[in-house]
Amino acid sequence: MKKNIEIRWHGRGGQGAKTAALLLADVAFNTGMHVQGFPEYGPERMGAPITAYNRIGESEIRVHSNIYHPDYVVVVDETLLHSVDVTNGLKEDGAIVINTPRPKEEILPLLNGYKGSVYTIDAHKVSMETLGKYFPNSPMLAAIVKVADIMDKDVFLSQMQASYEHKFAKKPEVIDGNMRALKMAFEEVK
Amino acid sequence: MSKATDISKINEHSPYYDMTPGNQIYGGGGSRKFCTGEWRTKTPVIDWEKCTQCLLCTPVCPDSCIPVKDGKREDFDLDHCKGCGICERVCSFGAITMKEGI
Amino acid sequence: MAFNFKEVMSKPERLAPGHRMCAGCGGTIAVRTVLRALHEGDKAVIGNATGCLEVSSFMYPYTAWEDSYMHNAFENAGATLSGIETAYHALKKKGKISANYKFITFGGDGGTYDIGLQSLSGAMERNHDMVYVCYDNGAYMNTGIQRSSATPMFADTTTTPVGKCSNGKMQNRKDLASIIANHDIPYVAQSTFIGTMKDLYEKSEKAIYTPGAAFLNIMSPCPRGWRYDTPDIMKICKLAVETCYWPLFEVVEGKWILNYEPKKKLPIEDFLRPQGRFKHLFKPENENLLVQYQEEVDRRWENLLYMCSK
Amino acid sequence: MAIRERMSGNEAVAHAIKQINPDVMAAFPITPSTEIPQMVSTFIANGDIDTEFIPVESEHSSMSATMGACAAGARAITATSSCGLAYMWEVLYVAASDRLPIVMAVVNRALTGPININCDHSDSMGARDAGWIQIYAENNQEAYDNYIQAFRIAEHPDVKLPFMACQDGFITSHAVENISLIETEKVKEFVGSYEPENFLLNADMPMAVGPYANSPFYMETKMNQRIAMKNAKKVILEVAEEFEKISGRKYGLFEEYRMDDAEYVIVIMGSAAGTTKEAVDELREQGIKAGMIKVRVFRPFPGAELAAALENAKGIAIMDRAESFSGCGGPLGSELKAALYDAKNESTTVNYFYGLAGRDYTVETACGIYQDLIDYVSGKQEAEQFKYIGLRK
Repeated sequence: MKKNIEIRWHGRGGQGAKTAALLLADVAFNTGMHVQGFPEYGPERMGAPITAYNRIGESEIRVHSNIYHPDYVVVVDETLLHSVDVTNGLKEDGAIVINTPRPKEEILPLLNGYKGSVYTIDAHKVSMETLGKYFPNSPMLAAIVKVADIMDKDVFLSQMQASYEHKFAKKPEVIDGNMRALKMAFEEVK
Repeated sequence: MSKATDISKINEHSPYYDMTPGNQIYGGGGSRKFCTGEWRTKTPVIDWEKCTQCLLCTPVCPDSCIPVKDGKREDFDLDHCKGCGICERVCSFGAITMKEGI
Repeated sequence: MAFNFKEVMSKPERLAPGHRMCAGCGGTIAVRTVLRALHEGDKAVIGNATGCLEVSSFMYPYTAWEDSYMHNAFENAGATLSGIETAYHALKKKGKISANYKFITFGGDGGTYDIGLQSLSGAMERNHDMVYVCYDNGAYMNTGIQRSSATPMFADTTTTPVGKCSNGKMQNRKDLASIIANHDIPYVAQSTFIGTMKDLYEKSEKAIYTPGAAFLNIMSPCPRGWRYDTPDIMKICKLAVETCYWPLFEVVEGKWILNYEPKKKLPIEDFLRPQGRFKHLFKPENENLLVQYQEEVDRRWENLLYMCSK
Repeated sequence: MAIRERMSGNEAVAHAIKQINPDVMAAFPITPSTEIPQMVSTFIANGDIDTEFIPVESEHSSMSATMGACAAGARAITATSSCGLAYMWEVLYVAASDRLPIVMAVVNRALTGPININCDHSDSMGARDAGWIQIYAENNQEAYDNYIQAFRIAEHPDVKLPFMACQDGFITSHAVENISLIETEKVKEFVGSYEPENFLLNADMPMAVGPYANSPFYMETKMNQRIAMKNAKKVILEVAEEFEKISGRKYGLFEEYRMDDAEYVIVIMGSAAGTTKEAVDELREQGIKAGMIKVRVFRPFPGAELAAALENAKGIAIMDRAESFSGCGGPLGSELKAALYDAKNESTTVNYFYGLAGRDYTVETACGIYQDLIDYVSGKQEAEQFKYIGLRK
């Protein structure tokens, strides 16, 4: 991982982009890093485009502003590509991760000429195959961890196992599926 | 152990540091030290001969000025009676009369 | 417990003299009777909305209250007592206090019917173990007799003055007892001053000792605002009851109970005539207003009888 | 051993409440402080604490009920934001005048007109003259630390004043960050229990609160509140010193950042202070003598102390996150300028209005302000006394 990174998440209200940002903060925190995870708040409800942010670093994070020049962008819902300028301010030496079943060539024209790395993952497929339901959170989380090289895969998986055990203490049956989603996403993101 | 406020030491001449914090007053019923009897222009007088100790005058006094002891009323508390005359009006035996003056 | 007048009168006075209420005030008559219903040995915390009673009974440094007392502001007596009552349970639970306390709040109709209605409604709905007592004198007397939503129809007040184009307050009074009864609290009652005060005393005792929220609405005449001959207060109250202007009733666990039904209902004029605030109604040209008034009293009385399944 | 955790500012305050286990909390939800009573309700529902929660019907009632509980002898708390605080405005004054040591978490949010849920300080600044102690947090760590110190300060016999523990809405209240928590036993020991000498439920001595006070008493009452507020300054420092012993974290009336030889200084409050520190570091690397002061305690206002700390500054930017519509300065600007005047400090001062209703304040914004100061001091630009930044023109 680069020394201190900033990540911007794009999603729609209700899809869990905020939860994913908080989960990322959680898992990074668990490996000893300094973290920040926060959504941009408004009165928007289900379905509206929303933004969430992460700062992850080795030292104390003092800045309390939104992120305008992120190192990474995660797009949880590809339909946003038509309405939101997701690459705005994104550093050229950074990367964007997009949830889509489509090949990269089809996506590139929608990125306003962004010259950095572009990764895609079909979180829908991953989610359906592992969880049987569409929850893009876990796959997108695994994808950004891999792309930004935030931590070692094994460390990530063991941390997430612990985190899910805590989070889903009342419905342990979903833990395995989520773990499978993470593992599969790690392989699928390209 | 908290102590009752000595309100005789709090008046319009006392300096700020003699006042209680938050204007709190400890201990109840301190208003007894304030004589509203001075407001009176008519004064109730009881004729003990006529009084039957029915006590109907007691609960209607707005100023708690008709003390009762062991089921019997005592004389008016003229330190506080404002002379409203309600007691005279409720007395069916004509035992109370309102006299002009204090 | 049967009502023993002599015993009740022998109980210690919990509102000390020396307060600055007007000579002949109905408010303090109400307060004395309510407080007398506290059992000896039980302690109380008294709350008070801003109003005549508050500015006159705790004028620094003189408190007329023998019990602990708190005035906060005009519209928040219900909420303030909610906090005190809750603190009582919290401290008792933690073993920090042991004495038994009762919680009683007094407010005028301004602080109760109007500005304090939200806070009262909240406290009642949360069913705090407290009694809220409204000493209802039917106008904002503290600020100089402005109309309130408790002011009766056609009353002459300083904001509904009688004039060439006005016959006083044009609206009926709000039926607060019924509004509070609809909060479905354990005990609601309406009373005023009659004879030995048995009615008010017994209702106060029930209100205080019924677990949960209770509300008492007590008609408490104001000689200054109503403009009757001050010593006549007991007569005025009796007329209010005998004309069915101010019926005596209770709502116990949702059940409406009529406490007194006049053998011969007196015409409303009998209640209105002694009061200067209704003087204009007795001009010959205003006869129709009296008819209208009687109709309104009748309508409300019929409605009450219906509620009480009479 | 400190506990390494991550949580949002609201979680941090709720956690402190859980550790302190106050007797009574009354609250009404309002964004962005709502999570605090929600979390406390959950703690109660799960039996973690035995606080009595009063779900009141409005903020006016939450403050009123909290006052009643506090006067009754309970340690009583509430939390609010924005219009909720404004709705309490009347009774805030009564709480201070009654000398009730209530602790209220304020999660700062812009006052309505137009309605907006994001951060500025217009709510608590509107209540700045109510007689409450006000302490502002930069991040969730400070929100937690300030909250724990609040009770000791508010309940101190020389103070007995209500306390607003403020933090920036959403910016810290909803941002998850690393935080260092203190063990619950240590917190409990530090905060202690609330044992007022006089209280409504004292069976040995009834108490009357909230009198009508004639003019012969009113000014004297205010003087006593003034003295209590002055005492608070000393107590805040004493409590901070003790707090350092259990936490290792140092607090004062304000924080000086790279002020030793600073010539260009931003004076700011709340979460924007951290962002400003980042700018200071960047400018220092370029050889610019930038410094920052973060005002932590706004009530009592440390005017003389701030003026002393600013003695050698050439250019000072005083940052207000609230308008006061005087046509002149904002709350911090007006008070600090008065303090500088008394100290005969004639440096160039500019009172900036920034970040209203969540308008973002970035490292670049801060750098721009330092550049302004440099230009003003060098005479390259004529200094404006009052300036909106981040405003579209």
